[in-house]
Amino acid sequence: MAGPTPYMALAFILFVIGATGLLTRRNALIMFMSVELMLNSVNLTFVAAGRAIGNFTGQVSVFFVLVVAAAEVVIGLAIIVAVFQKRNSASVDELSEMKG
Amino acid sequence: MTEIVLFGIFGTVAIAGALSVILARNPIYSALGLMSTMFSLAVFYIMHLGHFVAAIQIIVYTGAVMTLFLFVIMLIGVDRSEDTAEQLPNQRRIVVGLGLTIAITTVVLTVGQNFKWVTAPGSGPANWDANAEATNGTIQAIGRVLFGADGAERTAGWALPFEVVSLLLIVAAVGAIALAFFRPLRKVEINPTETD
Amino acid sequence: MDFPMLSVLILVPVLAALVVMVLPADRTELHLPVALVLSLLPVGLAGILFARFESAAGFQFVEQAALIERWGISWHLGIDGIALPLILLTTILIPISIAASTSIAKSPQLFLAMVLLLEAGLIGVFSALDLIVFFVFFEAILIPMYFIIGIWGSENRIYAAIKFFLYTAFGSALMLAGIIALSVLQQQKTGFASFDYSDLLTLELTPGTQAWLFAVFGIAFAIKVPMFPVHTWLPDAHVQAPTAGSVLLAGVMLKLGTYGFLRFNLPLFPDAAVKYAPVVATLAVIGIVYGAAVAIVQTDLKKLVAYSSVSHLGFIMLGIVAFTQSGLDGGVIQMVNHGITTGALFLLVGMLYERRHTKLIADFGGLQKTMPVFAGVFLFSTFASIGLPGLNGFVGEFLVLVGSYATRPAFAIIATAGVVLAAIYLLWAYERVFTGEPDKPENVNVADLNLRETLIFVPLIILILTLGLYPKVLLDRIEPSTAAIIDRIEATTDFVEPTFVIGEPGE
Amino acid sequence: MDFLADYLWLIIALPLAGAVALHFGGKFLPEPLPGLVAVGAIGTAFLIAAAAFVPLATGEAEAHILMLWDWMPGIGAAFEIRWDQLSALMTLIVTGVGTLIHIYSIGYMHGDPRFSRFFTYLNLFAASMLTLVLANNYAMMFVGWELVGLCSYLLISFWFTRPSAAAAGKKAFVVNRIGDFAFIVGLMLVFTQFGSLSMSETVLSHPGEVLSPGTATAIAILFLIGAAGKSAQIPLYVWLPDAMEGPTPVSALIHAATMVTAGVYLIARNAAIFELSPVALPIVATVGAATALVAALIAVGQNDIKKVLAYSTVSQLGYMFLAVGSAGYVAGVFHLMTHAFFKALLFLGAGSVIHGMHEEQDMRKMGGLRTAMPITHATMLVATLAIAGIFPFAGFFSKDEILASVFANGGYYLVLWGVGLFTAFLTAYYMTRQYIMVFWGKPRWVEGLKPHESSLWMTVPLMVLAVLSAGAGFLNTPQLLTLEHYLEPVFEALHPAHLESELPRILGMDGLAFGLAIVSLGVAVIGIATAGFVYARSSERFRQWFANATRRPMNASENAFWVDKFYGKTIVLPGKKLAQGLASFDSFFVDGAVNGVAGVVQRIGMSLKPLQSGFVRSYGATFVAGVIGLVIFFLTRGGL
Repeated sequence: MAGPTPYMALAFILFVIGATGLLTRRNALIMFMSVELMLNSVNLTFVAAGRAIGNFTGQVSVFFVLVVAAAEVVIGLAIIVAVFQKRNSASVDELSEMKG
Repeated sequence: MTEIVLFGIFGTVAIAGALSVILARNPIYSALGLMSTMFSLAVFYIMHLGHFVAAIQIIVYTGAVMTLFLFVIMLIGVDRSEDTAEQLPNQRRIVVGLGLTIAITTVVLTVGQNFKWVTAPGSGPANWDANAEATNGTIQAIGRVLFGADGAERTAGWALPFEVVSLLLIVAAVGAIALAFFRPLRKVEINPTETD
Repeated sequence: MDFPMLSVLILVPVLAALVVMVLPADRTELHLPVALVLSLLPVGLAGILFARFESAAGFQFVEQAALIERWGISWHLGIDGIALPLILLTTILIPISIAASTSIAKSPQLFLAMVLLLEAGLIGVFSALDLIVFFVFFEAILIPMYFIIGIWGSENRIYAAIKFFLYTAFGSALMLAGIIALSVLQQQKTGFASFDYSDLLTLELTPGTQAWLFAVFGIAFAIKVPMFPVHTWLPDAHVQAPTAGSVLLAGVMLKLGTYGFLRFNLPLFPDAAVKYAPVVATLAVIGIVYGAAVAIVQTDLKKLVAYSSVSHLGFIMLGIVAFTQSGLDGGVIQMVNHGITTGALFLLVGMLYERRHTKLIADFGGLQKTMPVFAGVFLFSTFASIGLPGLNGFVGEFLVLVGSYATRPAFAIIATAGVVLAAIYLLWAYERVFTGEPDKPENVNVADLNLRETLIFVPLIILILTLGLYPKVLLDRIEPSTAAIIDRIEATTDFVEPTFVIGEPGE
Repeated sequence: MDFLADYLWLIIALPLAGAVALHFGGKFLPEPLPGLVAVGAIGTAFLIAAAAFVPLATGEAEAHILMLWDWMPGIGAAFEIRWDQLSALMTLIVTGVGTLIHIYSIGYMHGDPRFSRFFTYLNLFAASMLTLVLANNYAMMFVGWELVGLCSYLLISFWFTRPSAAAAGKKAFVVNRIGDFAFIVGLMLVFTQFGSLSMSETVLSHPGEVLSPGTATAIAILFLIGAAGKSAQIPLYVWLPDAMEGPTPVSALIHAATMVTAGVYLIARNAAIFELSPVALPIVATVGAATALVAALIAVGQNDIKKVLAYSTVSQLGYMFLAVGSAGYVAGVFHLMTHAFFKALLFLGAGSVIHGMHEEQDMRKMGGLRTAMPITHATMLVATLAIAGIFPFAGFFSKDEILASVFANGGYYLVLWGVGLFTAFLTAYYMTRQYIMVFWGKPRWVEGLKPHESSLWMTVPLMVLAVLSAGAGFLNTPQLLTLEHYLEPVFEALHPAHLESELPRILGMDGLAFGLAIVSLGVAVIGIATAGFVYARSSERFRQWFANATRRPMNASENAFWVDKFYGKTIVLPGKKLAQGLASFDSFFVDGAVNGVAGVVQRIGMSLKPLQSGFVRSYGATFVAGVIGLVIFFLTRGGL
C-alpha cells in the first residue's frame, strides 16, 4: 500500500461526514463535534501529505490546527453555556434574531 | 501488509465513530464516537511516524477537549435529546444535494480525469517508503523544524507564528472566563420594529 | 518655506477639537468661548499665508514627506491662488458659525469638536497635492458633516443626512476609481507609481482615457457642487442642518466640487475638458435658471436660499468652463463671494428660526418694524446675493458673464436671466417676511439682533464691501494660477483663448 | 480752479459720507438736524460741481478723466470719473435739484419716525446717481445704475408697513432688472468688441473703426432696453406709476428729475454707437413717441394727483427718447434739464397739496385750493404752463426744439412729429385738467378738512424751482444757442449719415423754425383752452354730456389700458405657474428619480431578505455550496 491516497480518501470521507453533521444537526454541541471531526480529517491529510513529501511541515501544521481548534472549543463551549443559561436550550435554530 | 490491515481496522472504526457523532441522538454517544475516531487517527499518525503528534492527539483532543465536551454535555443535561425532526425546510434536501455533488465531482475528477498526484522531486507516492526512513517523528525533530534550529531540514522556523498562536490561546482563555463570569449588564431590548 | 505652515494649519483645528472635548462636560459656559478663541488661531495663520503669498503661478508653502513610498503616496501640501481664497474663507467662516451656535443644546462639546474637525478636513482638501491625501480629506469631511446634520438637525435629519452621505459617497467612489486608474497609467508610463498631482500632470493621456476620467471626476464633483440634476440632496440637507451646518455646507463644502473641477478636471484632462465643456456649461446654465425658478415658489426660507445656491453655483461652473481669464477669475472669486453672502443669509435664517421656531415664509410678515437692524442686515445680504454692483456678488457674476460671453455667448445671455430671477425670488421673500404690518401676534415681539449676533455680521459685511469695491486684493493672487490653467489647456489642445486688444475688432 | 480736478471724487464722496454718517448716527440727532446734515452734504457737492463747472463752461478747461482705482482689471473695469460738459451739466442738475428737494423733504417728512433714515437714503441716492453720471467706465456706470435702482427700491417701499408700497418697490426693482439684463448683455458685447469697459477707450474713441453696423445695432438695442427699464419706456414703464407709493419728494427727485432720466443720459452718452447703426435711432425715436402718446392718453383719465404726474413723466421721458432718437441730443438733454425743473416743481407742489390736504391724493376730493395755498398755487401754475409749452416758460423752448429736431429729419420722422404734436396737445390738456381740478372750482373736500399752506422748508424750494422753470428756457433760445455751444465738444463729432435731412440740423430763426414754434405753441394753447372749457367754463349740461360721451375711453384711460392686468395674465402668472411646475418637477421627477433608485435598491434588499433567515445552518449550507462551486470552477478552469 504505497502512497497517501487511501488516507486522503479516508480524510475526505470524515470531512464530508463532519460537514453533513454540521448542516443537519441542531444541537450546538453536536455541531461543534462535527467541526472537530472536520478539523481532525484535515489533520490527517496534513500528516499523510507530510510523509509523502518527506518533511515535518505537515506535522507542524497539525499543531497550529490543534491550537486553533482548542481555542475555538473553549470559546464556543463558553458561548453555548452562556446561551443555555439564558434560553435553556442548545438548539441553534432558536438563535435566529439576526434574521433579516 | 501490516499497514493495510491496520488501515482496514482503524479506518472502519474512524468512519463508524464519525457516523455515530452525527447520527446518535444522545450527545454522550456522539462524544464517544468522536473519541474513537480521534483515537484511530492517532494510530494513523504513528504509522506515519508522527509519534509526538499522536501523543498530542490523545492527550489534548481525546483527553482535554473531549473532557470539556463531556463536561458541557453534563452541565446541559444528558437526557436532553434533541428532536430529530428537521425544522428548516429543504435543509436535508440541500445537504443531500450537496453531498451528491461532492460525490459526483470526486468520481468525475478521480476516475474520469485519470487522477494523479502532483509531485515535487523527492516526494510523492513513489518515495513513500523512502520518506518513511528519512522522517523521524521525535520531539526533537519537530522542535528543530518548529523553531528553526541548526541542522534542521528547513531553517525558516515557525517560532513567530507559534508565539502568535499562543497569544490566541490566552485570548480564548480570557474570553471564556469573561463569558462565564460576567453577566450582561443590562438586558438588550430587541425592538421588533427595527427588524423589518 | 521651512516652517510647515499648512500642516500646522490642519493640525491646529484638530488639537482645538481635542481641547474642546477634554473640557469638563458640566462647564457648559466654557465650551463655546474656548472653541471660538481656538478657532481664531487658524484665522491668524491663514492671515499670515495671505500676507506672505506671492502673486505668482505655481504652488507655494509646499511641503512633502513620503507616506507609502511603494505606491507613491506622499504628504504633499501646497497652495496656489485658487486654494488660498478658499482656505481664507474656511478659516473665517468657522469662528462665525461657532459663534452662531449658542442654541445647540445637545452635547455642545461634541458639536464644536465636529465643526473644528470639519475645518481641518476642509483646509486639508484645499491644500492637498497628493490625490490620495486629497481623497482622504474629501471623504473625511463627510463624517463630521454627517453627524452635524444627523445629530443636531431638525425633524427629518436622518433622511437628509443619509441622502447627503449616499449622494456624495457615490460620487467619490467613482472618483477613487479614477484616481487609481491615473496612478496605474502613471506606473505604466514611467515605471513608478505616484499619486502626486505634479507627477500626474505630466501624463499625456489619450483622448479616450481623458473622456472617461473626466466623467468620473466630473460626476463626483458635480454632485458636490451640486449641478443639475444631482442637486436634490442640497435642499434637504440645508433645511435639516443646524445653522452652522448650513453655513459651512453652503459656504465651503459646495466649493469642493467647483474647486475639484478647477484643480483636477481642467488641468489633468484638458482635451476632454474642452470637448465636454458645452455639456457642463449647459447643465450649469440649466442650474442657474432652474434653481432660480424653483427658488421663487419655495415656501421655506432655507429651501429658498438652498435653491439660490444651486443657481449661484451654476455661475461658478459656467465661469470655470468658459476657459477665459475673466471667467476663471470670476469663478474663483464667486466661490468666495457665494460663501460669504449665502453664509450670511443662512445665519440670518437660522437666527430667525431660533426666535420663531419656523422657517416658513408665510409665518412671518412685517418684521422690519419689530427688528429693523436684522431686516437691514438681511436686505444687505440679499442685495449682495442678487449681485448689486458695489457688493461682492456682482464682481464674480459679472466676471463670469463677461468671461463666458467671449467663448459661449448664448450661454452667457441665458445665464444673465438668472440675475433677473434672483431679484424676483429674494425680494419677493423679503417683501413677504419683512414688510407690511406685523399682523401675526407672535411677530410683534421678536427681539432684534443682540450684540453677539451683530458682531457676527460685522466681518461678513466688511468682506462683502471690500470684495465688492476692491476685489483686486484677491484677483491679483488668483490670476496667475488661473492663467496657468488656461495656458495648460491652450498648450495641450487646439483651444485658443479669445483675446481682446483695445481698438481691434473682437473675434 | 484747476486744483478741483483732482477732488472731483468729493462730489460722490460727500453724499455718500452723509449717508454713512446718518445711517449710524442719524438716530441720535433730533429733527431737523439729520436733514440739515444731508442738505449740507449734497449742497457742498453742488458747490464743488458748480466751481468745477465754471472753467468748463467758459472754455478755460478741457474735459478730463480722474482715475480712482482699478476694479476688475481683467475686463477693464475701473472706477474713473469723467468730467466733461455733459456729465458736468448732469451733475449740476442732480445736485442742484437734489439740494432743493432735500430742503423740501425736511418739511415734508416732519414727524416721521424714520426721519433720519429717509435722509440716509436720499443722500445715498444722490451719491449713486452721481456715480452713474460721472462714470467714465461702463462698469462704474453700472454700479450707479444699480445703486439708484436700490435706492429707488428702498425709497418707494419707505413706508414698508403698507403692503402696496413694499410691492411697488419690488416691482420697480424687478422691472428694472429686466432692463439691466439687456444692459449687462450689452456690456458683455462691448467688452468682447473693444476689450475694455472704459468709455474713453470704447465709445468715445472712434467706435466706428471697431464696430460693424450689425454689432452696433445689437449693442444699441440692448442699451435701449436697459434705458427703457430705467426711464420707464414701453414696454417696461409699468413700474413708474406704482412707484408713486413712495414719499412725494422721492417721486420728485428719483421718479421725475434724476434717476428716470438716466436712460436718456445713457443713450446720449453712447450716441456714437447708436449712430453707427442704421436702425437704432429710429427705433429709439419710435419707442419714445409711442411711450409719449400712450402715457399721455393714460394721464388724461387719472384722478390721483400723483398718478397724473407719473404718467406725465413717462410721457415726457418718451419725448426725450424721441429727441435723442432724432439725433437731437442737445434738445434731449435740454428737455431733460427743463423737465427736471418743472416736473420736480409739479411733484413738490403736489406734495405740498397732499400735505395740506392731510394725505388726500384724489383730485376729485380737492378743488378751490388756490386761496388756501397761494404759494403752492402760483408755483404750480408756472410749472403747468412750463410743461404745457407756453412761451416763454422753459418747456416751450425745449419741447419746440425737440419737435424741430424730429421734423428736421423728414421722411418717417414726420409721422413721429405728428405724434409728438398730438402728445403736446394732450399734455396741455391733462395738465390744465389737473390744475383746474385741484385749484379751481368748488371745494370738494372731505368734511372738516382744513387745507393749509406748507411751511417755509417746502415753499422756498418751490419758489426757486418756479423761477428755474420759468427762466431756464432762455439757456438755449434758438438765437443764442448757449447750451448747444456748451455741449458742442460732446456731440460735435456726431453726424448720422443715414439721417441725412434736407433741412439744416440746427434751426435758426428762419421762417420754417418760426412756423414750427408757432404750431406747437398753438397746439398747447388749444389743449389748455379745451381743458379749460370742459372743466371750468362749460355748463353743467355740457359736462354731463361730455362725461357720457367719453365714458368708455376715459374708463380705459383711467385703468391705464389694463396693461398691468395684461402683463399679469401673460407674463407674471404663467411665470409663476412655470416656477410651480418646475418645483414639482424637481420634487417629483429629479428627486423622485433619486428616491426611486433608492427605492429599487431597497426593494431588491427586501426581496433578498428571506435569505438572511437567521438560521446558522442555512448559512452553513450556502457557504458549503459556495465552496463546492468555487472548487469546481477552479478545477474545471484549471483543466485538471
